[in-house]
Amino acid sequence: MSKIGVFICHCGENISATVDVERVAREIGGMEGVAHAIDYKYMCSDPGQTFIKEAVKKYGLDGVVVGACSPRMHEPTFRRACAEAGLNPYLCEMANLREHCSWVHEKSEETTEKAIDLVKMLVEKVKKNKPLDSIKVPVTKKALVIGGGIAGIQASLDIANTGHKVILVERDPSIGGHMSQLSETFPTLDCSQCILTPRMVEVAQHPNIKLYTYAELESLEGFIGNFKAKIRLKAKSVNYSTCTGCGACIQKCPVKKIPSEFNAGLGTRTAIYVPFPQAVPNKPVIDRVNCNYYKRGACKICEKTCQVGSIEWDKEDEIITEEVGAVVLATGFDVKGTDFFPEYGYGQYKDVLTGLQFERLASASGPTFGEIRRPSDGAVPKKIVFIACAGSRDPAKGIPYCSKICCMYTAKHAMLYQHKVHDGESTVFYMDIRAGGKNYEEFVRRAIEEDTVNYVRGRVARVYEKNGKLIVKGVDTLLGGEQVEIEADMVVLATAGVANCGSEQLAQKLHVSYDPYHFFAEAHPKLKPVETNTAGIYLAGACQAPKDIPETVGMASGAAVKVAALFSNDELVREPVVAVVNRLAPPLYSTCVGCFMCETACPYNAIEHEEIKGRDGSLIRNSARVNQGLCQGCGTCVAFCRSKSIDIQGYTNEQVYAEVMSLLND
Amino acid sequence: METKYISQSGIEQWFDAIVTSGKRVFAPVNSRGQVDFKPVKKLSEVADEYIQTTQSIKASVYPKAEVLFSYEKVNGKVNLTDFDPESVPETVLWKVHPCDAAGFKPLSAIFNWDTTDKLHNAHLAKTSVISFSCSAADESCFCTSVNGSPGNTAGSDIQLTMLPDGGAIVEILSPKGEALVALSPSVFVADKGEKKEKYLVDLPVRFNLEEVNAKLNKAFNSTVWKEQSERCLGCGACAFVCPTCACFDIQEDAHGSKGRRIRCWDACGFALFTLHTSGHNPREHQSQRWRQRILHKFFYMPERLSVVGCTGCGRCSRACPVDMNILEHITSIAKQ
Amino acid sequence: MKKLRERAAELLSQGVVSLVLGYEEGTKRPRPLFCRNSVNAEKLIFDSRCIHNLAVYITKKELVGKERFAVTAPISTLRSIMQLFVENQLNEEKLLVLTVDLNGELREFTTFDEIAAYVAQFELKRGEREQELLSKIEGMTREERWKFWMEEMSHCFKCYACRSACPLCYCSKCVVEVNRPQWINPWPAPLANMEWHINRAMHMVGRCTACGACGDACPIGIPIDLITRKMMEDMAPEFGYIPGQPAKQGNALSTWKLDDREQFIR
Amino acid sequence: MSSNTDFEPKIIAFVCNWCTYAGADLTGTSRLKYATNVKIVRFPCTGRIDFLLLLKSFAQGADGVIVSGCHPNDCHYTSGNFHARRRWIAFRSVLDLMGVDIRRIQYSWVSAAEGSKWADLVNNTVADIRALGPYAEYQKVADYLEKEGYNEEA
Repeated sequence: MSKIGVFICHCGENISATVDVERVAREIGGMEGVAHAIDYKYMCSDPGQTFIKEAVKKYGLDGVVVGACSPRMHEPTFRRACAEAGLNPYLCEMANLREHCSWVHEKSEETTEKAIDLVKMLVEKVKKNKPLDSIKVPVTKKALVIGGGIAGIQASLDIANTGHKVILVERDPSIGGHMSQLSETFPTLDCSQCILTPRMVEVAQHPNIKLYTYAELESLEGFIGNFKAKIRLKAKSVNYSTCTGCGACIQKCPVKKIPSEFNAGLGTRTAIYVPFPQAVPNKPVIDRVNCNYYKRGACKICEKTCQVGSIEWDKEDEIITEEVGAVVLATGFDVKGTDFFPEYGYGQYKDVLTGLQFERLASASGPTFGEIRRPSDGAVPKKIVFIACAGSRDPAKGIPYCSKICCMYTAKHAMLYQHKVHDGESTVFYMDIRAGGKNYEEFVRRAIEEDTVNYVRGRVARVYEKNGKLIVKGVDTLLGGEQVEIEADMVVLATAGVANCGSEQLAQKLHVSYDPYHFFAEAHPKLKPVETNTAGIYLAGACQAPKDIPETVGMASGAAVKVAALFSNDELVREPVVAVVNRLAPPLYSTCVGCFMCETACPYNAIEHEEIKGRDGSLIRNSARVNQGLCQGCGTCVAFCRSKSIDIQGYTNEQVYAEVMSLLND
Repeated sequence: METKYISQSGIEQWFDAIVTSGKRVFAPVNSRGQVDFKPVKKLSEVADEYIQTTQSIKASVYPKAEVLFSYEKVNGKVNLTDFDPESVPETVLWKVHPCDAAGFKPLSAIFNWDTTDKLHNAHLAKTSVISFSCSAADESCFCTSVNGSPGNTAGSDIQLTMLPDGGAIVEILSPKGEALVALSPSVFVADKGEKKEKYLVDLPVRFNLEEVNAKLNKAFNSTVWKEQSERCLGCGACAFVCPTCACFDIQEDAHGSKGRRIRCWDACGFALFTLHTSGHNPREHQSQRWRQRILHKFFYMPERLSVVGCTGCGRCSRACPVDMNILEHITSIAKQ
Repeated sequence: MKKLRERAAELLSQGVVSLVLGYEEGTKRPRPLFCRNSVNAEKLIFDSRCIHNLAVYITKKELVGKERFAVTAPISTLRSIMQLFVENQLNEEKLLVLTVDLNGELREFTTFDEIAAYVAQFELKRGEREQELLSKIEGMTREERWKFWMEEMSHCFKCYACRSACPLCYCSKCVVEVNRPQWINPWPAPLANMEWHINRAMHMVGRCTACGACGDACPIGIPIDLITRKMMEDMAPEFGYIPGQPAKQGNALSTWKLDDREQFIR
Repeated sequence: MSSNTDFEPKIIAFVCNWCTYAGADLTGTSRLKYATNVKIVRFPCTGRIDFLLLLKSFAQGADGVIVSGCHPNDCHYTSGNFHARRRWIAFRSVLDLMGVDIRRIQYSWVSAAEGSKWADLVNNTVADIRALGPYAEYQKVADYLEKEGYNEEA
């Protein structure tokens, strides 16, 4: 007969306010196989845990049920307490009396009866629990960082500097990300490229970092400490081992009118191109969509130009496999284009720009070499309007959240404009000014007070073109909703920051959760901001939510520390919730008949074939076997197994059956 | 033992009288494309044209599943409710074939060979058997080869032999039979002197039981078992339709603090039947299980219980999905 | 038939195979024959009355032995053999499949692909009996279906002839024999019987090839084959397979599609 | 069947640990109220939920069953819910063929963020089952060794 100890927690009054906890303990105490049942104010407190430990010893308990909060909260706590008392931690289970009972029901007879049923259920389960040993798995001390913006760069460098290898994968031909596109950065107005470029070079030269640009993650298998990443190296059509990066091919390329991604569409580039002069690596790729040769089968001018014969026309995408122990997601964000806004001209007015485009105009490396000029006629705009919250905080547009960086960069844009166009007049339409951050508020004040930027609190209803001018119609809510109309030369929209394209698919490849806006979801909004729900995969930067550079860098370093901490162990201890195929005495050996339906069902390729052989070496049967390192314990195989030959530890058929039956047997 | 005559209308009257007496009556009924014993209230429900019911009448004295006892734990005390013989209703089995009636003897022999089986005996005590002699048979029938006959009265309380006029010769064979007659005494008139044998089907003897017994005595290690059993699928169809197969399993139907212990049919043809907990199975192969079936019926039972475990009803041959014809197999053993 | 006998005798006498699984005349209809020598090959028959699914024997090691063997197989058996291949139960090197085609020609197959190509010519259709019973069941209300099946199930005495006759029930320990926990009550009782048959239907989803062996084997005439057959028909468009044409890749139930139906999920 | 206000349905919820169990936790943290009739059994994944458990639930007296897990593409184990969904399609089909009342099984996707959806699901299911009444048709045969009325005139 089992000797189960049951401990009912009041949780202060969280449980006892609606559940008669004394009655629960009393009735459970009378159950078959229950040796000891008490209730106590706070089971998770030190004295509470001591009660458990002492009872384990005093009554020689072979199972413990704690009726308290959700096991997702305190299961580790109570299992540890049991272990300290010498009881196998997997003989301890929790009944969820708080989240699933006391908090969701009014005080009543039924609520107490439900609590009794919930505890009973776990008592019946624990009777069928078996002691389990944790599983130890080796850790591959190499990290995969996805995304080569400032977040990925920082995370890579930090991990690499702890002495561990890093694979950095970047989708574009160069690392650098959005930060490389920025002109100057708030609140200090230092040049973005000046502070970023050294880091980019450091990445390229770091002995511990292997950089794959123009590459994307194809698939990720495995689990924490033991991932297998397949990476697609897109065909660059240029052999990087021989290319010297001289740039002659770029000069000669006849296809020159391709909108430059780096310049946010404001400038052009060639078909064979380096995205920007400071690119890392500073070698070109051929954009096969636009290249004459790939489009029409003729041209090959670059090949003729190339002194070292580096052009590889027939190069195909290559898929390589890297074994890594941890993954940092740093895929960044994107901004909405002007075409997202019908009220602002649907992107058809050339002089309505996004903030990112304005960055390029203001950048010394940009299409106008830093002069603010209208894309339409090259004239210097004398009147400019900045519209903050373009899309953001607008549930009607499906973007109810604040994009966080716009207030600051809009102030910066206005400031940069005033610095460059001294007789210019700038107006900012805003909803609220959110300038939380060191020296941020001061920065905005400077724009308003020193640089005489005209801040108007109100929304812009419409922007339309009339006689070469952009008519901006808005209201000033501080002046009692007075109509404001400005004839502007240029309008800059601080468009909302959104999840990068493909982030949903990437999340699904990695099995990490994402929010409704396709930003990756952190494991806990407060206490686990860089972890994901999938162990071994961490987040850095704006792929989690829009954020500015200092915050991104901080988060990247945080993720790097998580990786370094993981890599500080040679082995990882895992919960033994894994599937097991039965093995029996001869002549059966196993009831598994080897149909391998489980193999097709397993999401982790954890099912292996095992030949069971007799003493003479003859094959007796083919049976399934579970690779405990790969198994994640979903139990899908268990429900498929017709002969019930496979079972999952912690949720065995006997355990779940006992639970269900206990709820129904009176 | 007395012989009487009953007319067609007399049979109807008598049948109604039995039903009215409150006894439950089981008789062959044609439904779902099969003829099998079912509770009936009217003579018109009883099937006419058939050779043999699919299942034997065994279930009336040895149900498919039966509660041995039930229990409930209340406040630390266990309340036990034992099987109550009084709960078994008075039952009349109507139109039983002689081969079925003959099955009661081997069945009871098994249920009472060491201890007496309360349940079986209670059913038996409350059961009266009205058999009908056989005027037809098919290629699976072989009662005459196993000490039986189409007019065998063993196991019957009354036997009717149907006459062309719709009436019947009535053989009253036991006090239970007399009691049934007493329910409607007026319909039973003096025997008209008809010879019963005239109305029985002629079924030649197909093998010599003594000879088979002698052969089986030395056949344990014969290759015949493997040869015969190759196509056997190992199901329990033969055992479950058999009037004498008595193997059972004991199962627990427990839910929380209460439960019941159930006895249900089992079959020696199942691989699980002899499987030990260790995984060892003394009858690992189907050939061994087939051997057990034949030896048990034709050798062990005659030797130990002095009764043949087969009544020649032929049901197993008819029910077998792969035509394991017992007559053919026994005949071939006899000829070896 | 003559060709089949000659070929079987040849295969056996030349030692190509040690066994030819076929049919011989039985009491009322043909029955399975284990033909282990060329003399017995004379008994072999093969015609439309041969309906036993001999694939049921080919997973039994103690019967077929370690040597290569041959099996004579009508279409329904061929389908089962295909499914057994899919489920890793057969070895192409050990098996020789014989059949007689519509022109009376003897055909021999050794691989899944060869059988698949041949079987692809035959569409799986409802027979008269199936059509009649299934349209009757399809016309019932839910309550009527429950009554109908409970009546049928009350006759089941759990002889497991259905399981024994099914080529795809090759487990060494059936779920009804698993007793920790005892999923399905082992005694025959209406609901316990119902549970067994629901379980059997679920185990057959995406696997059953509608050979009808289970229904044919049932000694008390429960049309159990209709359950698995109807499931096969209904799930085929749902899961994207052709009834009676087992696909080599996986099992319909252990695979999935992103757009599987889910309007019943709230 | 008429609805019975005195009837308190017994409903068992089979839920996955990562989405619905956590979602039900959120219901609690949000202090949303729902009926006491439903009791949750925790599974690692909907892929783990054996159809036999649902069947046994009815046999042992459940009037209704809730099965819930992660939304498509959100499964913690990537595809357990897809496997489960296929199994449910088949299971519903078998049950319906056999005449089992499939209205008594409510399938749902409830994510860890959908605390209020869980409360609604429970309340709606309880209301639905209450309207359907006790599942006597199934429960009454559970203890029979013979068909009802086998021994008496039907």
